[in-house]
Amino acid sequence: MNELIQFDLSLIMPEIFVLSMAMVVLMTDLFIKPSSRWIIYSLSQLTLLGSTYLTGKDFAEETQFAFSNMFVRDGLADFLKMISYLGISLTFLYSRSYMKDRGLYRGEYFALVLFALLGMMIMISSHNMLLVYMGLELLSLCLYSITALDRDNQKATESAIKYFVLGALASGLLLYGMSMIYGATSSLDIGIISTTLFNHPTDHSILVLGLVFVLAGLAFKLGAVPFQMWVPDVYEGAPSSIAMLISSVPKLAAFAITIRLLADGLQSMIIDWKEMLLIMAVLSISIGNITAIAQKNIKRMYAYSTISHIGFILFGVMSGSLNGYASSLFYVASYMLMTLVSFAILMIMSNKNFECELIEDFKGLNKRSPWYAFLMLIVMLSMAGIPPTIGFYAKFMVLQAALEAGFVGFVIYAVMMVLVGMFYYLRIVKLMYFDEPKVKGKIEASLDVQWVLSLNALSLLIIGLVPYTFMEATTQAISLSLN
Amino acid sequence: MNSIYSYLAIPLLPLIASFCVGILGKKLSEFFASSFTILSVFGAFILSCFTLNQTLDGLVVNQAVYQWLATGRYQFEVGFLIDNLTAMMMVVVTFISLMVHIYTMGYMKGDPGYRRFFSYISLFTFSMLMLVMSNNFMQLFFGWEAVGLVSYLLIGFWYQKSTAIYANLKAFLVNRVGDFGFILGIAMILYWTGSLDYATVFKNVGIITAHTMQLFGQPVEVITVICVLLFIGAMGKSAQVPLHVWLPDSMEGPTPISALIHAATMVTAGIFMVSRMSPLFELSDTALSFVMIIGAITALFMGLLGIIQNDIKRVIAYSTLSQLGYMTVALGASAYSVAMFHLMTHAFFKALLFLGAGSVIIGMHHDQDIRNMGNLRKYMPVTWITFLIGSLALIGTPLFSGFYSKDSLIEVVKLSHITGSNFAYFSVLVGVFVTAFYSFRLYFLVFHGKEKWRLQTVAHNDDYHHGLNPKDNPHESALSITLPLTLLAIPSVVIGYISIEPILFGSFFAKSIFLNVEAHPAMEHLSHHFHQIYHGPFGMAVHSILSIPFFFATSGVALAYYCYQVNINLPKQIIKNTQTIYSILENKYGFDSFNEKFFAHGSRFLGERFWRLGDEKIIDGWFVNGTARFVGKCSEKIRIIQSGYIYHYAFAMVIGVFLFLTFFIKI
Amino acid sequence: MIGLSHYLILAAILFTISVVGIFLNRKNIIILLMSIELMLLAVNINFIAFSYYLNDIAGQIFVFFILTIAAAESAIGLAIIVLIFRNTRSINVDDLNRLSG
Amino acid sequence: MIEFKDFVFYALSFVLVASGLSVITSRNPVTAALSLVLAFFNAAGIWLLLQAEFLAIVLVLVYVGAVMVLFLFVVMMLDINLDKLREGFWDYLPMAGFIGLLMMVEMVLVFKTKEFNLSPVDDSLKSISNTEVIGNTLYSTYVLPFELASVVLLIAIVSAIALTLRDRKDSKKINSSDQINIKRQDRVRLVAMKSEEKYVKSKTKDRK
Repeated sequence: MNELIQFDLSLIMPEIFVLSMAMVVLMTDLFIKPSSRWIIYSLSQLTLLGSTYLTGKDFAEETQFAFSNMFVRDGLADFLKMISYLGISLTFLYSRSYMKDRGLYRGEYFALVLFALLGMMIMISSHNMLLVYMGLELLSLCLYSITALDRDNQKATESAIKYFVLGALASGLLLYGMSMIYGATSSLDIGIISTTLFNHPTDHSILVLGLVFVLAGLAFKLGAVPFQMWVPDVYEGAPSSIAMLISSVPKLAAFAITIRLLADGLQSMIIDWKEMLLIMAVLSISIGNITAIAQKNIKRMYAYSTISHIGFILFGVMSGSLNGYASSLFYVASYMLMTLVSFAILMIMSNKNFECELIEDFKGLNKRSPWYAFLMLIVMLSMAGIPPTIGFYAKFMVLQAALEAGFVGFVIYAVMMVLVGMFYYLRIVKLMYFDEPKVKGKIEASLDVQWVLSLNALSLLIIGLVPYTFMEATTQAISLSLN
Repeated sequence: MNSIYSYLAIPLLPLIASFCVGILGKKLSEFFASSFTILSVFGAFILSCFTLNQTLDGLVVNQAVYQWLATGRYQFEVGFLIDNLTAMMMVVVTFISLMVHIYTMGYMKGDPGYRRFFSYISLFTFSMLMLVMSNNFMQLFFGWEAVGLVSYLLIGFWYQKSTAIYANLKAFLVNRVGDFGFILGIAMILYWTGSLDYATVFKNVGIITAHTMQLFGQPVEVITVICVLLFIGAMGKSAQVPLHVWLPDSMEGPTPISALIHAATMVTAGIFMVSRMSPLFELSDTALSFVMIIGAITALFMGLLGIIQNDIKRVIAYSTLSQLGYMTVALGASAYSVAMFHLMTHAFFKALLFLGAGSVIIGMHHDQDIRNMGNLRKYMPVTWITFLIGSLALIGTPLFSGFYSKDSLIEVVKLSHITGSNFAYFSVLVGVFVTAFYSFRLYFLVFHGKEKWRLQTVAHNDDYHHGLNPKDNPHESALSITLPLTLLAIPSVVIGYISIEPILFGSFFAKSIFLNVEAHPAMEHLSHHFHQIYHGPFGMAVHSILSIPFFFATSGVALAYYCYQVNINLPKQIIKNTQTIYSILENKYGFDSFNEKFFAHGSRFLGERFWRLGDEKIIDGWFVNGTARFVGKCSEKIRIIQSGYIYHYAFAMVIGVFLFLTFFIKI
Repeated sequence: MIGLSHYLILAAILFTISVVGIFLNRKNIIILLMSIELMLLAVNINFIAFSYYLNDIAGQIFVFFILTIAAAESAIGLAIIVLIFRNTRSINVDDLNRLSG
Repeated sequence: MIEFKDFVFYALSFVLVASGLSVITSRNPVTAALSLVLAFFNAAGIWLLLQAEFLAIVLVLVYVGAVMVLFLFVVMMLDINLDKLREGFWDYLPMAGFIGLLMMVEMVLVFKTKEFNLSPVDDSLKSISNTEVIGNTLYSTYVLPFELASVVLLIAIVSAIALTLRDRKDSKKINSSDQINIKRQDRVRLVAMKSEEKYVKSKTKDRK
């Protein structure tokens, strides 16, 4: 018994570390002066470094279970966790001066983000519906309160309540679905659900009922149509740094539970969820790309672009093959890298008295700072899916997987929508390079942000040139975990 | 030069120069920026010449340089296929690019975007080289898009001009239409042959021929669909009707660009691509007919439009369109080598014409209206002589380079038996006349006659209006401008005479272009004529004096001379005051006045109609802007759903769940 | 005889009431939160009924956690409502449409 | 013949549904909160029928005792205009009700299928108390989520405080470290300005 719990604890070491450090951060904040908040910042970055070490130290070669099969540590989990650490670390770095300017650079912010990270890690590693729910709520509750952290900002609080109410509704739907699946299979364990459904095909309609509700909950987290309504409002309302957080890393976790629940637990129902995902994917791509064109606020535009990206991710999942899952994983990871840069540039362009949030604010960026304009150009090309950027490769892989699964017509449709999407991405490029700047003045950023941001943006190009190794990693992560 | 990596240096040299100049920007001196790019392009040119020399000895290289990615069955690589076809294109591209680089030093002097311009044209050279050197469709598509991108950037180079921005958007949108067809074609090739590598595709092409597919309820050969789709891509890039609308507008860009991209190299990418794909196109007569008819329409009707233009660059632009149509017609007649031959000669003399036009424009202080010019030969002798050489080459004067390519082209069309070749023959013949007419109309108006800028009553001193003051004299341009003109004039004269024999009738393209001699014997017959009847290039020139094309060309020149030299000598008052008498006099001349009325006015009227109705209403209004407007409207509609109210959002979610339940639960 | 389906139907009715409550209520945010509580109650009834009829304790455990999390959730929800009230002096759902499009 | 247990079920369900309806339709938030309390009580009763004694008690103690009190507290703290809150309710009812009804019918149809009518297990076999079973499972198999639940509660505390706690604006509290750390240049600003016209003129006048 003692050895057993020791084994369990050794597997969950990164989570324990993140949790303890979050509390350390929370406590330290009480005892230091506001001027020495850099201590908290460094502590948080150290946390991420430490957890990277802990996860990387014994990177899962094979699937291991802990806590009576609730917690799983496998290739997929460790891969996603590593990327999540990276994402959170970049978020902290990019948002530092932005948060300082707005008086949000507080201990609670760091603690809550670390708690949210814990929630995501739990989601990524969950192998039990109860744990999925716990992780999801851990994440969501942190995000709700972080969204409202700018307390006197009317837009932020409004977006927080919208996020909260709709999120609560979505988790209610998810729970209802889980209860149905529990009733049909008499287990909460994803592995057992999978084998039960495989061996004794039970009452179908009750499972479909559960599936629809579960899918609604997942789709809300991902932000797929018709459960996407919160995305634009929250992106616009929340401060840019927080919108960046919401748009980036949580998508990894949501992707993880989607894979765990659908591809693993409800594997036998693939015929049903394939079609549902198809509908959502097609709707997401269309509505995301078309609505983005009419936006004037860049954060809203990002939101709709996120929705369309989610559509592509679903394209990979619905193809139902290992190849498809791997391409979706690739997509979601590259999406995170892209969205981080896009928001970071937004924040660099903002300062204490100026909030960069209109598309017009990008006018003449090339004149003000050619380098940032160039980085933004890379991001926009990547998001639009123009070779040789990572975004092109991601789209290509996903669509190829869908093609192999036989969705020829829909793939053609998706490609047409990509062309529509190019319009609004390239509009930004046009504004940056061909218009006169509205605001004068150089763009300042601290040295570390400059370097890391440049590296981050150039990685979109570099990985796009040699995507093979990266793709190999995702394929391996997926194939180690499923089967 | 044995390793594949040494070929890699050819495109990389301009790329490196482009990056250095582009990124360092203002930190470099103007002199360094220009000389650095010129040196790198010169290096690329020298290396290309070496390559051509090697391929002439029979070298063919087909090798991958770098594997980009491999997914299961498919592999995507960067690789080079170097044979005579490639080498010829490489030399042409680097040579013209070098000339334009040198020319730009003078032309863009003092422009704030001087360094940016050099960066862009070097980038263009890189992209174009990647396009022509590629050994697979993936890289071809990359180069295709990259040249499109640079073209887009350069058309909008003077981005403060709203017309320039409009023109570059138009170019971008119209090219997307072509690209859509192109990428569909590539996708189909990938689907049917399982590869994107040229060699593999050509090897497996036999598989495709057996298949048909259902299209609009009709069985269609797969190979035809593929070829037509690929050709749609070529139509976009090479500006064939109805996707030609962007090219005249692209003249908003700086003149060196018009010469390099929109006349000599990029727009011929479509022609090059089809020649490269000859093993595919040879298999489908339907596709060839389609190509030929589109080319014929472009060749004739775009030439007609050239007659009514008054902007010096636009006249040449329409002429480019028409000549591209000629090349396309040759492709349709399976005379790929003739098309490539005409491509080469055209690249030289059309670049010459454009650069000459640029020189004139500088001389006229950025006034481009030919009605304000005249008698410039007195002030700009070098420009005059070189422009005349260019025009003579264009209309196909015997012994000039344009003569050999154009005459062979007309001949081969005449010999072709493919559906539509009669119409094409008619078009190219009439086209000769039209070409001669507008070329010399331009020539006479610009270089002869009265010095019309002196007749302008209003002296414009304001900064907004460009042009020459009545009292000023135009000056010959600087050496950096006249030197490229002279260097381009030489090949415009001699290149045809030198190279017709090996290129058209020798084995120059034997390894690059596949020809199904039994099905399309036109080339064979032409070769027979050349050797048995003409006994060589000089004999061909002598024989041509009695041929129809020569007659058409001469009458075109004569008509232009009459209309713009002779008639203009009649006192202006008589024309003005006695309109009726004047027109009666005109009628008395009978044949001549009929020609004047029918061809000049009639075609002007027709051109006007085509332009107004075809271009502006249907193509611009419906296809291009219509789609954008439709999407925009949808966008606005969907925005309304996003009302901002929580209950609407919740309702949407619940409706989503409800619909899913209804669709998927089967009780 | 009361069977499993009776409990499930009861839960379904409650669930529907709460869902309708969320999009029917156009004025008061607090009632929205109450509707969410009601929805979770319906889910709980499902779990407990299944737990009883399947003779499996896991369902009840799940309910235990749902109760815990729902309590935490309503605390945060109410805190956000208090913020909104401070900012706009109103908790009217109709007033929350500054963000749209 | 209706058994006593059935009767209890129907009675509780009826009140439960009725109070649920009252929650979403009442005009006064206090009424709604109290209806919700009633609903919780009835749900607890139904859970007792299902032999989930521990959870039934927890529901009453935690929910009615704590959460609903918090709700009532907030409702009363915020000053809400009652009449305004009811506008437009009846306009939307038909559509909302229709969709709700359809959805319910669909779910009910699913539950009516035969396979789902499991017979209740034999009660007499259960000798251990429900609380004990839950306790045993919770601290062994489900120890990980149990720990996580504590984290969730911590988050709730942290964020509720972070969001709502603020210093009173009229507080006279003194921050001594601020006072000590203050520098001269933070308080005093030397401004170079022209002497004012009027003042100069009047002075010269005086001199005259």
